[in-house]
Amino acid sequence: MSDLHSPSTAARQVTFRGGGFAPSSPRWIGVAVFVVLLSLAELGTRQGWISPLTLPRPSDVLLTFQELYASGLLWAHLSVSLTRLLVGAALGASLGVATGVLIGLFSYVRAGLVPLTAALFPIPKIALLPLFVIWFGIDEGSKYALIAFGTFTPTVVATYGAVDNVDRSLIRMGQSFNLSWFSIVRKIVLPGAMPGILSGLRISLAIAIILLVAAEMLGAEYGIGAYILEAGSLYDLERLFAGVTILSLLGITMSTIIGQIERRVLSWRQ
Amino acid sequence: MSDLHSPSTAARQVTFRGGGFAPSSPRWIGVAVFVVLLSLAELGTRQGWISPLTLPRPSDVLLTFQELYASGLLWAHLSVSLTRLLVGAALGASLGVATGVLIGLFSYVRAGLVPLTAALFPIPKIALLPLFVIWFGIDEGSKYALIAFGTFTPTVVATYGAVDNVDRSLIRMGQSFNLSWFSIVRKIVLPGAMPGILSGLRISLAIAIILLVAAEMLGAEYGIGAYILEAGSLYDLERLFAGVTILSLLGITMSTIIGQIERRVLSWRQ
Amino acid sequence: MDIRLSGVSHSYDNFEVLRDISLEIPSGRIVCIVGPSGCGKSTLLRFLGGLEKPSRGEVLQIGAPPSDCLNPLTYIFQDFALLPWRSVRGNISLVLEDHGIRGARADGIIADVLARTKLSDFAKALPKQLSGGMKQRVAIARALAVNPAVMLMDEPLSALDSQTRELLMDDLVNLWTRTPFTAVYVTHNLAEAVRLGHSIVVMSRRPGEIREVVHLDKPLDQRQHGDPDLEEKQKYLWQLMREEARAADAELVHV
Amino acid sequence: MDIRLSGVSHSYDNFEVLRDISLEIPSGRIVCIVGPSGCGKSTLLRFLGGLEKPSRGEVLQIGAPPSDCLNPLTYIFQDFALLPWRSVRGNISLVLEDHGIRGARADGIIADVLARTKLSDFAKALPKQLSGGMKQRVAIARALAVNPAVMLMDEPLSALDSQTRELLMDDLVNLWTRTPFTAVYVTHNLAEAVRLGHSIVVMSRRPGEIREVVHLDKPLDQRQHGDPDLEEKQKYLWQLMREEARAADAELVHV
Amino acid sequence: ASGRKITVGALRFTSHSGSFIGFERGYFADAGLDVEFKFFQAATPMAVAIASGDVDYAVTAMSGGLVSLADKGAVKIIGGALSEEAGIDGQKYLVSDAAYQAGITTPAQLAGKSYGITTAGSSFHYMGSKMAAAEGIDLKFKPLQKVGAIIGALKSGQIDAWSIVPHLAKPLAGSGKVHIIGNVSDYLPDYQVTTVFTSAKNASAEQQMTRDFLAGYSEGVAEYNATMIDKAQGDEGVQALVDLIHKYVYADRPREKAAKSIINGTMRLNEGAAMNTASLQDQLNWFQAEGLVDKSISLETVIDPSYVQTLG
Ligand SMILES: Nc1ncnc2c1ncn2[C@@H]1O[C@H](COP(=O)(O)OP(=O)(O)OP(=O)(O)O)[C@@H](O)[C@H]1O
Ligand SMILES: Nc1ncnc2c1ncn2[C@@H]1O[C@H](COP(=O)(O)OP(=O)(O)OP(=O)(O)O)[C@@H](O)[C@H]1O
Ligand SMILES: [Mg+2]
Ligand SMILES: [Mg+2]
Repeated sequence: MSDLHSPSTAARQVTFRGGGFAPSSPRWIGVAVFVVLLSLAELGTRQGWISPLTLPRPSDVLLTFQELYASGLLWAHLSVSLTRLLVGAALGASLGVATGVLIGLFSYVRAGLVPLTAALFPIPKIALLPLFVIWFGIDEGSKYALIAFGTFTPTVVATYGAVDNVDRSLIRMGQSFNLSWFSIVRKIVLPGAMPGILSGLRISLAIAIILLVAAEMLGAEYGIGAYILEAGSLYDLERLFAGVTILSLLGITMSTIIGQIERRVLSWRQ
Repeated sequence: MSDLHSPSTAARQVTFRGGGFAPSSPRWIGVAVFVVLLSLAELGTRQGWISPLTLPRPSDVLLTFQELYASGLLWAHLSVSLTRLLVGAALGASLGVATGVLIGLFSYVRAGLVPLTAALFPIPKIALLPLFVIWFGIDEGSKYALIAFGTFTPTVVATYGAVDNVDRSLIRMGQSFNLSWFSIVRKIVLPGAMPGILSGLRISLAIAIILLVAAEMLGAEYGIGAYILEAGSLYDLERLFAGVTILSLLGITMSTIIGQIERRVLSWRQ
Repeated sequence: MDIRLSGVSHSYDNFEVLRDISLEIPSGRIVCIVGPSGCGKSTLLRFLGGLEKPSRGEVLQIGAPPSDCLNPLTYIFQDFALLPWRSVRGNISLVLEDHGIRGARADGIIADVLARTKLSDFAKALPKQLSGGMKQRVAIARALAVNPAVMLMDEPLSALDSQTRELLMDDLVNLWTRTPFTAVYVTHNLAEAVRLGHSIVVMSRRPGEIREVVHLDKPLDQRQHGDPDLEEKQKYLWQLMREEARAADAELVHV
Repeated sequence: MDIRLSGVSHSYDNFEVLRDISLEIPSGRIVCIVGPSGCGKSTLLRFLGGLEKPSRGEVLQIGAPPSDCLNPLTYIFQDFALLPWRSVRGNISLVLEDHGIRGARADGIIADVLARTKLSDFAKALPKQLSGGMKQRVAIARALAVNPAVMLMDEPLSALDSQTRELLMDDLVNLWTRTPFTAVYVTHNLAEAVRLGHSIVVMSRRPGEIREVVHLDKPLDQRQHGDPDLEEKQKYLWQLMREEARAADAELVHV
Repeated sequence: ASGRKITVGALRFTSHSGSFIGFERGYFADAGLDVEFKFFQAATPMAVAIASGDVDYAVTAMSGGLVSLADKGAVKIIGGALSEEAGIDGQKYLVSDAAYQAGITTPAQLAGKSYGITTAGSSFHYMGSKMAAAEGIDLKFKPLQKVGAIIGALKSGQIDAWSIVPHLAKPLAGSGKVHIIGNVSDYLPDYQVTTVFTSAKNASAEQQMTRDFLAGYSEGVAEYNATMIDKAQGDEGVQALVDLIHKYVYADRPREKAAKSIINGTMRLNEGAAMNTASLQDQLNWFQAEGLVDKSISLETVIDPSYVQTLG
C-alpha cells in the first residue's frame, strides 16, 4: 500500500485549513506604534491642530526631561520614590503573602479574613489620606503605609488563590509519605503557589506605582509623585508628561524584572 | 481471600494521615470578626483610649448614615455615582473586551497594542486630572472618561489572557469541520474566553469603584466620591467613614453580582 | 475518495519529524498507524486533514467525495474536543450550522446520529455530565453528522479506561459493518490496531519512517477478543516495535 | 505485614459508594482490584493507605512492618505526583528528608533505587524533561526508596500509552521477581490484572461490593503476553464485567 | 530656651515669606528656636499634620477642615498672616475669555454662572459666596480639588469665574485666556485670608515656645512688609529679598521668571501677626450658615487671642 499507483484523473491537493489563532508579536511593530503616535503629537502641536492646552509637544517633554536630568533633580526625585516604592511594596507584599498563605491553610483565618479583605479592597486609598497623616505621621511612615496598604489586599487575594490552586494530589502524595505538616507547607504548598504569587505581584507592583502619587500628596518635597502633583497644580503639561513617562517606564521595568524572576525561579514549568 | 481469618495478635488500625489543606469558611466567623472589630472601636472611642482624631465612633458613623438616609441625600449621592460607575465601567469594559479580543486574534494588533497597554497601566489616573478637564470637560464626560480609562487597561489584559487560554484543540476542531473564521470566533473563542473575561471584570469593577473618588474630584456636587472628598477636606471623620462604608458595600455588592452571573452563565464549568 | 501521501517529509525548524512517507488510503478501509511516542503520527494525521502543511511532498485526494458529504475529511480527537458550554445536541448542530442546516433538517440528522451512537436519551446533557466513553461517542456522532468521506482518528480511545475502550471498539466495528467508512486510525495500542485495521502501518521512531505495512484480511466482525491469529499478529508487531518503544521512552523530552 | 479490611462501607453524604467490603491482603503477593468506573476502587485504596476513614468497618494492619521500612503503606499514583520543581533526585530525597536521611546515606539509597528503575542517567533531569514512562518509573523509585511493606497502586499505568505500559509491566514483574513485595493494584485493564495479580478482586458497580475473587497460580515471570490460559481468565473476567461496565458508562455523572 | 527644635509647615507660596525670612535672617535662631520646614502640597494635610503633632506651627487659611479640627480640640488659631487691605493689590476675581467676550466685565454680571472652587469650605468658596451675597446673585460652585484643575477649566472656558492671589491672576490675565474683573478687597475689605495656627497643646502648654515663634515670625513679616511693600530699602532691597524667597518659591524656575511672580504676589502680611477677629467671626458664621461645620462652635473654640493683638 505504501507503493504509489499511477495517478488517477481527479487527484488534487488536500486544502489547507489550519493555522491562525496564534498571534505572534514582532517587536518592531510596538516600537513603530510609539514612534507614529509621538510623531503625530509632535506634528499636531507644531502645526497647531492640537492646542497646547490639550497636549504638550513631545520634544518639549523630552527637553524638560533633559533639564530635569541635567539639574540632578531626576535622581533626587527618583531615589526617594524608589525607596518609598520598595519599602512600601515589600511591606505590603510580604504581609500580603503571609496573610494569603494563612488564609489558604486555616479555616478560621479564611473565614475571618476573606470578608475583611473583600471589604477593604474597594476602599480608595486617597479617601483615607487625612487619616493616614494622623495614623502614621507626615514623614515617610505614612507614605510607606499607604503603598503597603494598597499592595496588601491584591497580594492577599492572589496568594490565597494560588494556595487554593496547588495541586491537591501533590499534597496527598506528601501525606501518603508521612511528611510533616510543616514539610508539606514548605516543600509542596509554597513552591506550588509560587507562580500564582508572582503573577499577583505583577498587579500589586503596578498598583504600588499608581499609589506613589497619592502617597506623595502627603507632605513630600521630592519624589516623582510630588513632581507630578506640582506640575499638575501649575498646569505645566511638559513636566506633567515627563513625570508620567517616568512612572510608565518604572512600571515597564518592574514588569520586566518580574518576568526575569519568573523565568529563573519558575524554569521548572512546562 | 475475602473470608476473615482468626485475628492475629498484632492487629491494629491503619493510622489516619489524610485530611486538612481544605479550609472551609463558616459564615458566622466573618460576621463575628466585623462585630468584634466594631465593638472594639466603639469601646475605645467611648473610653478614650482611641482619640477622636484617629477613628470616629462607629455608632456616630451609623447615626450619620441614618441622617444621610433620612435627608434623602443618600439616594441623590448614590444615584449619580451609580450612573457614573455604570456608564464609565460599561464604556471601559466593553472597549477593553473588544480590544482584548482583537489583541488575542491578530498579530499586528497584539504587537502594536500590548506594549501600549503595558505603558498605560502604571499611569496613575489622578495625575492626569487636570488634563481630563481639558479633554473631556468638567461635566459628566470627564467622570465617565476617567472611570472608563481606569477599567480599560485591566480589562484588556484580562481579556487577551483569556483568549490566549482558550483551548487550542477546540479551535483546531472548529477548523477541521471547516467552520468559518467568524463562526470559530463567535462560537468557540468568545464563549471559551468568558470565564477569564468575567474574572477580569471583577478586578476592573473594583478599580472603577476606587476611581469614583478620583472622578468626582472634578466638579462634582453630588456623588459618594464628592461626599467623601468634602468630608475629608472638612476633616469630618463620621461622614468620611460613612462614605467609605458605602463604597465598601458597593464593592461587595458588585462582586456578589458577578458571582451570580458567573454561576448562571458559566454553569457548564466542571 | 482515496487519499495518497507521496514523499512527505517534515521538520519543525531544524527538528526532523517525518522522513519520506508515501502511503495510500483506499476507500472503505481502516488504516491503522502505530509507532513509538513522538514519531510523528499526529503530525501525519494533521497533514491528511489539511490542518498543517508538510515541508516536502504532497497530500492528494483522488476522486470526488460523495455529494452528500459536508466535510470530506473529518477528525475525531483523543480529547473529544467537545464545547463544554453546549449540550450534546448543540455540539452536533455546531458543525451543521455553518452549512446552513438548521431546524427540522438538522433535527433529523442529529436524531439519526444520536441513535447510531446510542445517545438518544442524552441530547440535552452537558459534556460535564457525561462519562468519558459517552463523550467520545458524542464526538463520533458529531463526525457522522457531516457524513465524512474519510474519518481521521487520533488515538480516539486512549483517554478512556480499558473497559470503556473495549465497549467503544465493539461500537466502531458495528458502525463500520453497517456502513463501511474510510478511516485513518492512529493508535499506540496494538490490540486496537489488530482489532480495527485492514492494514497496519508501523512507523520507526523519530524521524518517522514507514517500517512495514501489515495486512489483515479477516473481516472486522469476525475478529474476537483473544483470537489466536490476531494474537500472533499482535506479537509480531510488538517484536517490531519493542526496541523502538524502549528507546523512545528513554529519551529526554526536548523543551 | 498483612492488611485486612473487615466490613468496610462508605457513603459521601447520602451517596453510597462502598458496601460491606471484607478482604485480606497477604504479605508478598499482588492483589489486583478491577471494577467499573466509579465503583469505589480509589476510595478503597485511600482507606488502605489511611488517607481517608470509612464510615463503617475497620482497616487493620496485622503484624509489624520490617524494621528498615520508613513508610509501611506507600502509594504510587496514576498521575505520578512528582514535584515539577524538583529534579528526579530531589523528588526522591523529598521522602527521605523527613526521616532525617541526608548526605551519603540518602545518596546511597537514591543511587540504588535509580539503578533498579534504570534511571541512573537521569538523576538531574526535571519532570518536564521526562516521558510519561520515565515519570512513572521515578514515582516507583521514590516508593522503593522508603522500603514499603505494602505498595498501593492506583492505576499506575493508565496515564501511559500502551507500548510504555507493556514495558513498565515487564519492569514491575522484574522488580517483584527479584524481591517480592506486597501490593494492592487498582486497574481498569484486565490484561494488566491477569499479568500482575496473584489474585484479582472483581467489584460490582456503585455501590461497590466484591463480586468475585479470581486466583491465578502461574508465577509472574512465566506469564507471557498472549498466554492462552491468561487469555482464558481475561475473557472470563470480561464476561463478569461487561454488563456492569456498559451500565456504568451510560450513567450521567453526578455533579 | 535656646536651640529648641520645632517644625514649621509651609506651602511654597509667597504668603509664607514671613517664615522663610524669619529662618534665613536668623530671627528664629535669635528667639532661641531651631526651625525645620516641612513642605506641603495643600492646606488640609498641613492642618492634619498640626493635629497629629508632626508639625508645630503653620500658616494657612481658616478652612472648614481647620474649624473641625479645632472643634475636636486639636488646633488653635493664634495669629493672622495674609490679609486684604484697601489700596494694596490683593486677590482678584477672574473670568474666562468666553465669559468676558459674552460681556461679563464686573462680578455683578456673574448671575447663574459657574464658579471654580477647590472644595466646599475652602477660601475660594468663601470669596465667591460673599461676593454673590453682596451682589444678590446666584453662583454655581464647581469643586475641582486642585488649583491646576481650576486653571485648566477656566482657560478652556468650562467654568466662568474664579478668584485667586495676584501673582497667579496677573500672568493668567496676561495670556489673554482669562480676564480680571474685580478685587476681592472690594467685597471683603479686611479679609483675614490666612492665619497662623498651632496645636491646642502648644497653645496652652508651650506658651514660651509659641511666643518665641511668633516673635521670630513677626520680625520676618516686618522685614517683608517694609522691604516689599513700603520699599524701605528701595529696589535693591526688593531684589535681595526676592533672592531669598526664590530659594523656597519657584525654586526650579529661572531667577528672572520667578522674580516677576514673586513681586506680583506681594500682599501685606499682618504686622506682629495681629489677627482680625471680626473677619474670622464672619468666616465662621458663613461656615455655619452653609452647614459645613457644627452650629455650636464658637470663635473661642477656634482661636486663642492671648498671643497677639486683635483687630476689628
Ligand atoms: N508545532 C510543533 N512545533 C515543534 N515541534 C513539534 C510540533 N508539533 C509536534 N512537534 C514535535 O514533533 C514530534 C512528533 O510529534 P507528534 O505529535 O506528531 O508525535 P506522535 O507520534 O503523535 O506522538 P504521540 O504518540 O506522543 O502522540 C514530537 O517530537 C513533537 O515534540
Ligand atoms: N470526596 C468525594 N466526595 C463526594 N463524592 C466522591 C468523593 N470522592 C469520590 N466520590 C464519588 O465516589 C464514587 C467512587 O469514586 P472512586 O474515585 O473511588 O471510584 P473509582 O472506582 O476509583 O473510579 P475510576 O475507575 O473512575 O477511578 C464516584 O461516584 C465519585 O464521584
Ligand atoms: Mg500524537
Ligand atoms: Mg479511581
